[in-house]
Formats: sequence, C-alpha cells, structure tokens
Amino acid sequence: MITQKHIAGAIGLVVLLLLPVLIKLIFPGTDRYYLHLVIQILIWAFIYTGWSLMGRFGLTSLGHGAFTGIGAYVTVLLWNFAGITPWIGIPVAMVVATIAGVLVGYPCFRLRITGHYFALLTLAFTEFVRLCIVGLRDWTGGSLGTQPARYGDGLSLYAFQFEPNRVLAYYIVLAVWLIGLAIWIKVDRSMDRYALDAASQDEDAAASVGINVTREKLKITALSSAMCAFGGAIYGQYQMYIGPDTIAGLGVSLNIVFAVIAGGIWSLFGPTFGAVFTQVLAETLRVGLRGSETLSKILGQSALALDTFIYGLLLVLFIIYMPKGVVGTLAERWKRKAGS
Amino acid sequence: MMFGFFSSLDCSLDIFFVEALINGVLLAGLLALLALGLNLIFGVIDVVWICYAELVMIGMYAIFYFVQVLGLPLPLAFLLAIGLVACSGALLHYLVIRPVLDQPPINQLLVTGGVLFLLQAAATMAFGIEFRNLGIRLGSVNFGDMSFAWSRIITFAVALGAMIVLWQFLTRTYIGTAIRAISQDRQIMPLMGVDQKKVYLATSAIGGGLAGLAACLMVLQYDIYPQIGLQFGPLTFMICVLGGLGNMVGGFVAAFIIAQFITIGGSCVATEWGYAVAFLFFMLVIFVRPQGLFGAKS
Amino acid sequence: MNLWRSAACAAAAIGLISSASLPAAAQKEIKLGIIYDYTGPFAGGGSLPAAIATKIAVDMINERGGVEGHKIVATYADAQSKSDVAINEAERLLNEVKVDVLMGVFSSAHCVPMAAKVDAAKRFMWANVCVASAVFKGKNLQYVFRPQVHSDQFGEASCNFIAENAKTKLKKDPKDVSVAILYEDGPYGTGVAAGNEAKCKELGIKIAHKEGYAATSTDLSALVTKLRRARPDIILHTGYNPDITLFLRQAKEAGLKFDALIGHGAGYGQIDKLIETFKGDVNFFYNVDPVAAQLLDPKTLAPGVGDVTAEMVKRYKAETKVSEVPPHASMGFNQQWIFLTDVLPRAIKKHGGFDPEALRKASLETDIPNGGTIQGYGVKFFPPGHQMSGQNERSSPVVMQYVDGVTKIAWPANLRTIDPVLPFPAGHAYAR
Amino acid sequence: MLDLKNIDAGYGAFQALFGISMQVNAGEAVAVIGANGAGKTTLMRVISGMLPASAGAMTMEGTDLRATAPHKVVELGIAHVPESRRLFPRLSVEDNLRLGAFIPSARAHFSERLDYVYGLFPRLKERRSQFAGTMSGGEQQMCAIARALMSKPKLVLLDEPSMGLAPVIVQQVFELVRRIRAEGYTVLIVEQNVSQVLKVADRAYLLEVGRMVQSGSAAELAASDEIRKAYMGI
Amino acid sequence: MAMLRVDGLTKQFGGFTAVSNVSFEVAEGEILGLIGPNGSGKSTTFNCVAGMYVPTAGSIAFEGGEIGGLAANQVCHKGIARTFQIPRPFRNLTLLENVALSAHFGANAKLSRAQCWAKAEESLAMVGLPTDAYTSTDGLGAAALKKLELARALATGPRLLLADESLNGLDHSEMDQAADMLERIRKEKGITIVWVEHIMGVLMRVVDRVVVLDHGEKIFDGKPAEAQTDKRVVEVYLGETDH
Repeated sequence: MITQKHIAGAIGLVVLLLLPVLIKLIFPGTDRYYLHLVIQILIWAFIYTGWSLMGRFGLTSLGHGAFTGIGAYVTVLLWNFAGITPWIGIPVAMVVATIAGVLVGYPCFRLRITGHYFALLTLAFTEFVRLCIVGLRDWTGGSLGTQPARYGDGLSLYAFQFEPNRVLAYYIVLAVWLIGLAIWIKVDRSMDRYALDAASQDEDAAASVGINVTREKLKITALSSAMCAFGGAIYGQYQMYIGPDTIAGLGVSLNIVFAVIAGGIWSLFGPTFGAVFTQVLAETLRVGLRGSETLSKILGQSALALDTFIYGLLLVLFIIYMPKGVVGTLAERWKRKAGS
Repeated sequence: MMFGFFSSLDCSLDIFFVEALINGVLLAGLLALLALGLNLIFGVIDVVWICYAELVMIGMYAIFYFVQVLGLPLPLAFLLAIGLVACSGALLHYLVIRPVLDQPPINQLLVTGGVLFLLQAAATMAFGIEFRNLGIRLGSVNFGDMSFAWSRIITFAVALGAMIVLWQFLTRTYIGTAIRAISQDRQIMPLMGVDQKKVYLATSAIGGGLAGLAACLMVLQYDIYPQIGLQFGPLTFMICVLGGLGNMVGGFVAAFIIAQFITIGGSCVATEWGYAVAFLFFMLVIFVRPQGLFGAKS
Repeated sequence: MNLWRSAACAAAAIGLISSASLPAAAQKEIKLGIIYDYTGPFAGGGSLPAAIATKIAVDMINERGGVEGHKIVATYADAQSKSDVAINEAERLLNEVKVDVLMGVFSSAHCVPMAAKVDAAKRFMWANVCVASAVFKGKNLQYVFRPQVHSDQFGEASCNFIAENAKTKLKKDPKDVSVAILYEDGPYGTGVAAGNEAKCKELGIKIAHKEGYAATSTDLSALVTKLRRARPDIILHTGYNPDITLFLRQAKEAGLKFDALIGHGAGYGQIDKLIETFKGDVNFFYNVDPVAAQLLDPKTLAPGVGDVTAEMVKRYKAETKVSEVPPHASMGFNQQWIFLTDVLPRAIKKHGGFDPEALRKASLETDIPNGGTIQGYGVKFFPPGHQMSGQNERSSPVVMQYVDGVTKIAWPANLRTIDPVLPFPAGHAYAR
Repeated sequence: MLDLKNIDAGYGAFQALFGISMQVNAGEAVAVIGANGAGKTTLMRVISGMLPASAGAMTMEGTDLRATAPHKVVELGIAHVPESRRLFPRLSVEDNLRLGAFIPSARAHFSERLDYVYGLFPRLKERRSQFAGTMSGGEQQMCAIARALMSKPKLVLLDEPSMGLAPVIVQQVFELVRRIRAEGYTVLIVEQNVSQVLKVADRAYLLEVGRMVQSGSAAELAASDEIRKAYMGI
Repeated sequence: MAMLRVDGLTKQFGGFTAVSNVSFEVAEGEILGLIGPNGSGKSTTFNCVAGMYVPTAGSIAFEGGEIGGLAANQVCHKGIARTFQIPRPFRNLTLLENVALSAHFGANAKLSRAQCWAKAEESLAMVGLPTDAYTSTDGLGAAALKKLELARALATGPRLLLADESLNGLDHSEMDQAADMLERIRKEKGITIVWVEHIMGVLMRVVDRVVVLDHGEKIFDGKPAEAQTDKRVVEVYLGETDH
C-alpha cells in the first residue's frame, strides 16, 4: 500500500539525491561551501540519531562524546601510527567503543543506575576519555588535536579520504545518514523497542513479563555507541582534523543531548532536525553577525557566543514548554488535528 | 614502551611528595566547599544543577567586574558577589527548576544544562573568552624545600570555616533543621507546617551563596574565563555522588580522596592523568557501591 | 586626493568585518581571505598584533594603487582560537566569499589541518605567522607557502644560544647545563620542544625534564613541583598566553628558581602583556622569535626596506597606542608584504593572473636574498619533492632578551645588540 | 470542629473516597475503622491537605480546608501523625520535635512545649539526642505523637498508630492515645485494630471500599455485624 | 506433588525481619488465598516468589526446581506470571502492545510477531478489554487497569499466576467480576493461582485454601470457612477481642 508517507519519503529522497545539483543551481559557484554545511549537518544528524536510540528510552547518556572521540581517534591513530586503513580502523574503533559502552553500561544496568546517576556516571566516563586523549599527547596531539595523515593528493579510497571531492563526500555522508535512519526505523519496529519502552517506564514490571532488562539495555547501548563511534570516525575522515574538544568530551556530549532534545527525541527526524537547527543557527549567527557592520558594532565580541546563548535559552524553554521537541510537538499537533 | 606518559613517571617519596600530599589537602578544602553547595541542593530539592560550577564562574566575573571596572574594594566586591550569586541561585530555582519539578529528574538535569550554555555564553558576550585575573599575588610560605601558596591556605581555612558556619546553621535553626529533614521525607513536610517552596528557595539561595563564596576563593588562585566551570563542574558532581548524595560529611571526605588523586597523580605523572585516574576511581566506586562511599543504602 | 584611493580606504575600513565586496569602482580586484584569532586565548598570545599589522600591509599596498592595477580586497575572519571554527571559516572564505588566496593563521593548530585541506582542494594558501614544522614536514604540499621561520629552528636557536654562552656566562661546560623543556601540547609547542630536545641532545646539554601540557590548563602546580624536583638551570618554555601567565605565577608562588628562561614566541612575544602582569619579574627573559623589524639596523638591509619598517611601526603605534611593537606585528606584516610586493606582481605579470597555479609558480620563483625583507632574512622556498617543500629555506629566528622593557638581540652573534645577561642578577624574582 | 461533606478524592484515575461526610466535635475521640484498602489513610491525607479532595466541602472550625495550602493546615490546629510514623530517621529526637514546632506560633513556645512533651513522655527526654530511626517502634510512635503535639494542636489525627507493632507495644500505644485524650485534645483515629480502638473512641465511622457504611457510638459499632462482614467477609 | 513449595522462607531488610520461616505449598490447579493485614509479610513473600527479592533464607521450589533468588524475568520464563498490587501498565505503549510485549518476552518459545499479536488479542479478549491496536492506557479506570495486569500476565503463558491484591480500588460488582475471572482462568486455562488479598470477603468465595500471615509468620493454613472462625485469624483482623 502506498501512503502519503511513502510518497513524501520518495520525494524527499529524490531531492536529497539531487541536492548537489540543486545547490549548484541555487548557489552557483559557492556550492562547495553549502555542501560542506550540509555534510556537517548530516554527520552530526547521524551521531544524534545514534544517541537518540538510547536517549529515547530514558538512558540519558552524557557519555557519547567519549564514543565519538574513540571512533575518531582510534581510526586516525591506527592510520597514522600503524598504517592500518580506516576500512579496518573504523570497525576496530567501533568495536572498541562498543566494548567501552558495554563495560560502563553493564554495571549501570545491573545495579539499576538510572536517571541523573546514570547521567553523572557517563559524564565521568566522557571526561575520563577526553583526559586520556589529552594525556596521551605524544600520540593524539594533545589538547589541540591532530589530523589523519594525508594519503596521496588527499582523495583516496584506500585511506578513506574523500574530503576534496565534495559531491562524493556528500553521497558518502548521505548514505551514512540514511543507514542511521534505517537503523532507527528497524529498532523502532522491533520488539526490543517495546521492551525498552516498557523498561524505561517500569523495570520491575518489565522484568515480571520476562524481559531481561539488562540485556535489552546492553544491546541498545552497544548499537548506539558503535553508531556514535562510526559517526566520529566519519567526522574525522571528512574534517581531516580531530580535537579533544571538537569530537570528544563533555561539550560534545552536551551538544548531542541538547540538539536531540530540541529536535525531538521520539521522532525519526527529531535528531536530524536538531542537527539542522544547531548547525545552521551557529553558522548563520557567526557569519551573519560578523558580516553585518551594524550588528557587530552593537554586539562587538558578544556576537561570538550569541549562538550558544540563543541555543541555551531555547533549550531551557524547550524542556519547560516543549519536552517532546520540535518535531515531536509538531507531529502531535498534526495528529491531533487529523484526529479531530 | 606502550604509553608515552610513563616517560614522565616520576614518583620518588621525597619532600616534594609530601608537599603534593599537603597541597592535595588544601585543594580538598575548595572542592569540599564546591560540593557542599551542590550537595545541599541535591539533597533538598533532588535536582542536580549541572550548571553549578557556572554559577561560580558568574561569581568570579562579578568580582572581576566590581574590582577592575567599578573599582570597588576587594572585600566589598566579595560580599556583593556572594549576594549576587545567592540571588542567581534563587532565581535559577524560581525560573527554571520550579516549572520542571514534576518532570522526570533527567529533564531537571538537562534544563540546568541549558542554563550552563546560557551562562557560558552570557559570560563570553560580556567579557570575551580571554583569561582574566585580578592580579592578586599573595606569595607563599616555605618549610624547607616545601612551599605552600597563601592563596591555597586561605582558601582552605575559609572553606573550612564556611562549612562550620553552615553546619551551625543547619543544626541550630528551624529552617536549617527543615533543610536537613526534607531529604529524609519530602511528603510529610507540609504536616510540619513547612512550606516546601520556601525551603527550596532558601536552599537554592544558600547553595548559590556557597557558589559565590567559592568564587571569592577561586579568584585568588585561578584565572577567570567562561569555560572554567567545565574544569570544576564534573569534579564537583563526582565528589557529591561519591560522598553519598545529601551526605555532607561524606562529600567532605570524598573531596579529600579526589584531591589526593589529582595532586599526587598530577605530580607523579601529568596533570591530566591525575584527573583521569580520579574519574576512573569514581566510576569503579559507583559500580561497587552505587550509593556512594558514605551514602546510606536505600 | 584621487577618487579610487578614498574608495580603497573605505573598502579597507569595512574589510575588517565585512565579507561584502565593493561593486562601486569597476576595477579589477584580488580577494584575500585572512584568518586570525581575534578572540580567545590565541588573540592575546600574539594573533591580534599580527592581524593588525597584516591589515596595515594591505592598506599600504592599496594606498599605493594596489598590485598591477588590481585592488586588494581582504576579508578578515575570526577563528575564535578554535580549530574547527578555523576550518569552517576557511571553507567559507574559499567557497562562499570565493577568495583567491587564503592567508594569515596564527595558531599552528589551525594551520596544520587547514594547509592540508587547502592544498588538497588545489587552492592557494600563504601562511603568515604559524610556525609548526609539521605544516610542511613530509606533507609534500604544492599550494601552501610560508616565508616564516619554522619551529625546528626555534628549538635549535635556544639550544645553540645556551651552548655558546654556557662557558662564558654560566661557567659550566654545556654538558653540565641542564634544561627543562615545557611546551603547550599543540603542533607549535610540540614542534618547538622536539627541536629543543634534538638540538640540546646533539649539543650534549642535559634534559632534566620534558613535559607538555594543555594550553587551557587551569593548574600547572604539579608541573612546577616536578621542576623544583628536577632543578634545571634553564627553562625552555613554549606556550600561548594564559598558560604562560599561569606557569609564571605558580612558579613564583612555589619558589621555583633557575638561571634563565627562554621562551619561544607566541605568548613570550607579547612582552607588553607579560610586563603588565609580572612587572620586573620578566626582566631578562629571553624570547626566540623572528626578529621584530624595528630592532634591525636598516643599514644592514636592502635599500628601502627600512622605510617600510618605519612606516609599519608608525602606523602600528598609531592604531594600538603601544610603546613596543611586538615581533608578531612584524611577522604578520612581513609575510604579507612579501606576498603583495614579490609573489603577486610576478604571478600577474609573468603567469597571467592569480589563480592557484600562477601563484604557485610565482612563489617557487621567489628569490629574495638575505637582508631583503624587513625581518632580515631572505626568501626562497624549498622546491617540490623536498620534505619541507613550501617552507622558506632562508628564514631564521633570533634570540632576544628583554632588559628593562626594551628588547635586545642576544643571538646570533652577528645581529647582537646586547651582551646577554645570564644568569639572572641577584635579587631577581627567579634568581637562585 | 471538623466537618466533611460529600468528599471525593483519589489518585489520578483511581477514586478512593466516595462522598464522605463526617463530623468531629471538640473534645471527642472519633475512630474511623475499616479493612485494608477501605480508604482510611486517604481520608486522613485529605483532611491534613496532603491529598487534595476532588469534590465536596471540608471545614475546620469554620475555615475552608480545601482552600488552605497544605502547610497552612497545621496552623489551623490540625496535627497529623502519619501512617507508619514517618519520623526523620537521621535526625535526633529533639530535631524531630523541633520540626513539630516549625510554625511561627509554636516556635515562640518551643521550650515550653518541649518541657510539656518530655513531661508527657519522659522516655523521649532520655533519647533526645539519639537518631529517631534507631529507636524501637513503640518509642518512635511516641516520638511521632509528641512531634504532633509540639504545634499545640486542637485536633490530632492518628493514622494506624498500632500498625507494624508487636502486640505488647500495641497496648502501650493505645495507652498513649488515652493519655492524649486525657490531656484534652480532640482525636480522630484511624485503626485496623477494631476492638482496641473502639475502647478508646466515643464514636466511630465504618469505611468500606471508600464509602461510609455505618456510623454511631463506639459501643453500637462494636456490637454490629457490619464490622465482621467488612473485615472477615462473613 | 506440590506445584510450588515454599519452605522456611525468611526475608530481612537490614535489621527488620519482614518474613520469618514461612512454609506453605500450592497444589497444581488450586486457588490459594494468601492473606494477612498490612505489614504481615504477604507482599514480601509474594515478591520473593516472583523474583523481586532475594530470600535471606529458605527455599522456593517450583515444579521441583529451586527458583529462590532467580531474577524476575527468569522466574517468568519458568512459567510463573504475576500482577501488581497497584497496576503498573507501560503507559507509553498501547494496550495491545503492552500485552504483545509479554507474549513475546514472557514465553520461552520464540513466537513470531503475528503469533505474539494473536496471543495478545486472545488475552485481552479473555479479560474483556478492547483488542484494537490503538487504545492507549490513558483514561483507563482502576478496573480496566487491573484487567490489563491480568491480560499481561496471561500472555506470558504461565502455569502459575501470582495475583497481588487484585481487588484494591474496585467496587463491589467489579470485585465479584474479578473473582469470577480468576475462577474462569483456572477453569479454562488450567492455571494455578496464588491470590494475595486483604479483602477477605470476595476471596473466601473463590479460594480453595487460605494461608494467613501475621507479623511475618504463618498463623493459619486451611479451609476459608475455618479461617473465618479461627480465633487467631479473627484477632489479627479485628484486634484482640478481650483483655
């Protein structure tokens, strides 16, 4: 049966596939820059989607900055120091992140560490990983980051370096993002999703109907941490620069959580919307304010943090007035309209 | 050799090690004070202010502003800053926490996370991201080869004093008793004629005031910049949880343990590793004793 | 006053913050994208003076009528002391503003990834200030050029200085001198420290301690304790601004004593700021940097170069109201001047324009003898295939000493304007 | 003194009380009895304002209780000794009592009231600095009642004072109830232990599944079959 | 052979002994009433069997195998289902999802998606709740929530059903219906039932046998009619009659 939803999805997909062409038409000559923005949005959207798999079940992890960091750094370090291609490095990084996730997750789930205890514990984990990255400065380049060694002229299948060809990079990242959505849908339709929903509501009751709550949570943690590690690795390969503050650590964790909450944690496109929203807001404000003489005169240096300011303010307002996020709230409103 | 950091592993048990130990104790005073305020709020309102260290940052900037821009004398600036941060604490509760008290606890944590962004951004907008300091140099006191900064000694003494004063307040006054009681049984407080809202507000103000005091002590030692909260925030949560939430004595002991990890780890290996080991220790302890080192089993 | 000159002035004025190009004058334009850290810790670490002086160079050229009939339109962008912002700004300048050349860049942490990116995209980049050898070493970059000195040379300069002065000043054989190497852990600090370590080892100087730290550290007291335990004679320090301030403060509080401190650019290039914070404590500190142009004797340089220096110093002082023009101003200006007066005209005249290929060819043909630039050194770039291809092979730093707020040159011997004070005289805050 | 008319109350979708009407006159001891789950505790919570009533009217000496904020109910002279005592376990006995005198009118007479309750329960004076949670069940009940008396209430609500206590202690608890009656307090008591409570009460109400099914003097109810039916299903 | 045998069960919380040395058996096919006043330890006993608490001492054997100390989900897989005293529906799921979930995870055999849904519909129908896919748990009354508890337990395909105070909050007619339902479940599905309840009235009509607890100890084990006249049981419920 073909529903409206399917048609909309198909149209959306076609638009996305043709996007490089469209951007070229709309912004002739400056398409590289706009594609760059879109690529960044898609990478973060994938990472956010990975987090939301867990976050939507009340597992509010502040530890995913660690997973993105592990993904990026393990891949780059293996390449830089052992010459191992990211085709092997990325899976290894994902395995490392998964193991880390399970090591932190298992005791938490067994001991029923939830809510803010879970958040604080995973926060400690993120900081631990970030400090390790900085501390291992002889390998990781320390606090100011490092970059994957260029291979050839920078466009290489073997080294998985695709950044110079923006269009190629776009399609790779688009594929990654679509995989992220597919995983989300797959999880959403699985029985495990119901089990986790149930467990997030009432662990005892969930256990009483035969759900092994610990195992269900571990499964989703493993999936989510592997996805974030993958996203982190892709970020590193595309950006060709990784830094402990840009792809690891508490700042990244908080960004992930807040973007998803702003976008809507329970919706397929919520995390993506969060990514669009935060990235576009940050970029427009940064460029817009610097570009406008009057505004930067009025605001001066203040312009620097205006995006974060608006961002923080909106987050507070979202949580108070719109806990379901933008997409979630809109969907609900739409549903209500359709229902009545 | 597997890890680079071992190349700087250097931990002889000499006079400098003793110095590190004592410096750890001095640092613990500050950490304990930070944790105390958060613990109070945590215990009473059952909300984690993830932006607690950012309140401290606001306090530090306030002092900077009062002294460098308005030219006020330092003691007056300190008093004003404590008052200001206390008000911000109360305001934070009133504007941000109260509307979400009925939501899941994690939302309360996250909403204060939004405030964290807000405060950091506000500080950046007002003062830029440069590092600032008041240029206070208090010198140091020496015992043989050991050297201890006055700023740290004063910090420790004031932190200790503040904790004693707070303890007196909590044990000697009605509102203090109510604050201690409320974490033990929230629901029956109205039966005592206690208006929870007022106690929450008072606690938030006291917690804010403690953050303000911590700010006064921190400007003696540290540069002021918008992200300084991220340096101390995670540590503070860790100490609170480690000590057992709402357990102030436990928080005090936990501060000492964490401070020793930081200073000894820092002086034996490298600064980051001191912190990293402290975080690792924290995780391991919570896995063994989820209620914290000194928390009561529930 | 001719009409287009005033238009150029207006354009330059707006240029500081504007990304808009001026359509008014139907004149040929060359767009430059200039990235510096206007805010954040790097701003105070030397980026701001470099940015101001770079703009002075652009303004001066425009006032002279531009380059070969082309007006220079510069877009200045702020990297906010963050590498990811720097990369995004580079993307924006190259692909949205569509600049012809990407320039500037203070921090090596931005420079390394950015250079690789720009080169991979086959666009042209000219680095003014960042010094990390890692930008070029083994990267075989084609379209990135840097007349500036590189970090290996920084590291070598200080060790050479110690070796040459150990006997006479410290009354010790160089083999009995011990140094401690401290560095911020980015590419710049790491690069300088590696140079320090290699050269000092080669010269037989003992390395009592070597440690990196994060430039954003809030506490270096553990590091200070380790130094007190290691008791080095001389401290070789590489850092930005807040970390240097923190280190010096905590070192003094903890009573760390040593014979000399040699800084390596960045934060140590900002003597005004250090004096403001530490007063006499920083007296007799050394700093390794490309020389501040005004310190050189114009007679030793090519004709006309001295006038350029004088003009820059005049304008810099007028704009910033400072007494001492820091080395970073010279770096920003000098590199900009070299590009605008040497490379760009040749590219337009000889190679038919200013596309990356033309600029690349023009750069490779650059051959300025020593004494031909305001900082004394000449310019010739290592050719493609060389492990440092793109780096200026004729650049060199000097060791300067700050004496009572005045900068003197202490090394190399041929440029010397002072007999170095070593060790600290008695009564100095850090004297043993 | 206390007057309830057609009170409804519940928890979310679940209604626990249906149209409860009852009175307590000054000086009386009134018992509310009923099996587990009949809504007795809910009734107490409604009176002391811990649970808002969803319908009906409720006054204390003419003051509308439904319009009074929960923490203000104490100031009207109603002290509630909650089910299972609910002392603050990690506060000393004296701190517990101090909280009982939290309201401004009581604070003024704190030491006076403290002497009074120590006089009433000398045992508490011995244990004044001990953590309340470390005392025996009977002592805790004593402390809970003393805490309620600290506010100098007119009406004392006792919710299942004998619950969870050993039979010997239960005797002592009812002895306590008699004593506070003798002190002149009006008492509203909820109990499962029918035979005991009917001995101390003047009047009683029988609750069954949220509805008031019978009321009358204690003696009348003691003789009634309704109770056996409600409790034992006979 | 007894289906469930509880032997010397003791459970302490800190220093407090909630259940002390309680033993009883449940025969296959019977409905056993487990009663006692508040705080008598019946819920604790119940939760030890259901895997929520780990017993301090004693053994719990189900169909010959020891289940004391197993986790709740393991107990469920052994064939024991439970309901909760205060209904604990998964509010973020629809009725059908609530029940399908327990069909999927509760059964030992892996059922296909369709089978789960079919089983869920069957269980919902059995207790008289709507079986469509869209009804949410919002707005369900106490009686319906109790039924949902029951449906969820039934969907796991149990051989023993532990029903916890399932009549709390119901009116008289609803109570009777609920009691009838338990009887019907036994009759139609052959499920053995342990019914924990403190309202004795309705329970007495349906159960084969009652076990009465007081202060954590068993004080009576026998026919319902005998319990109603047993002196100790009466004392426990009405207080000591004379002293």
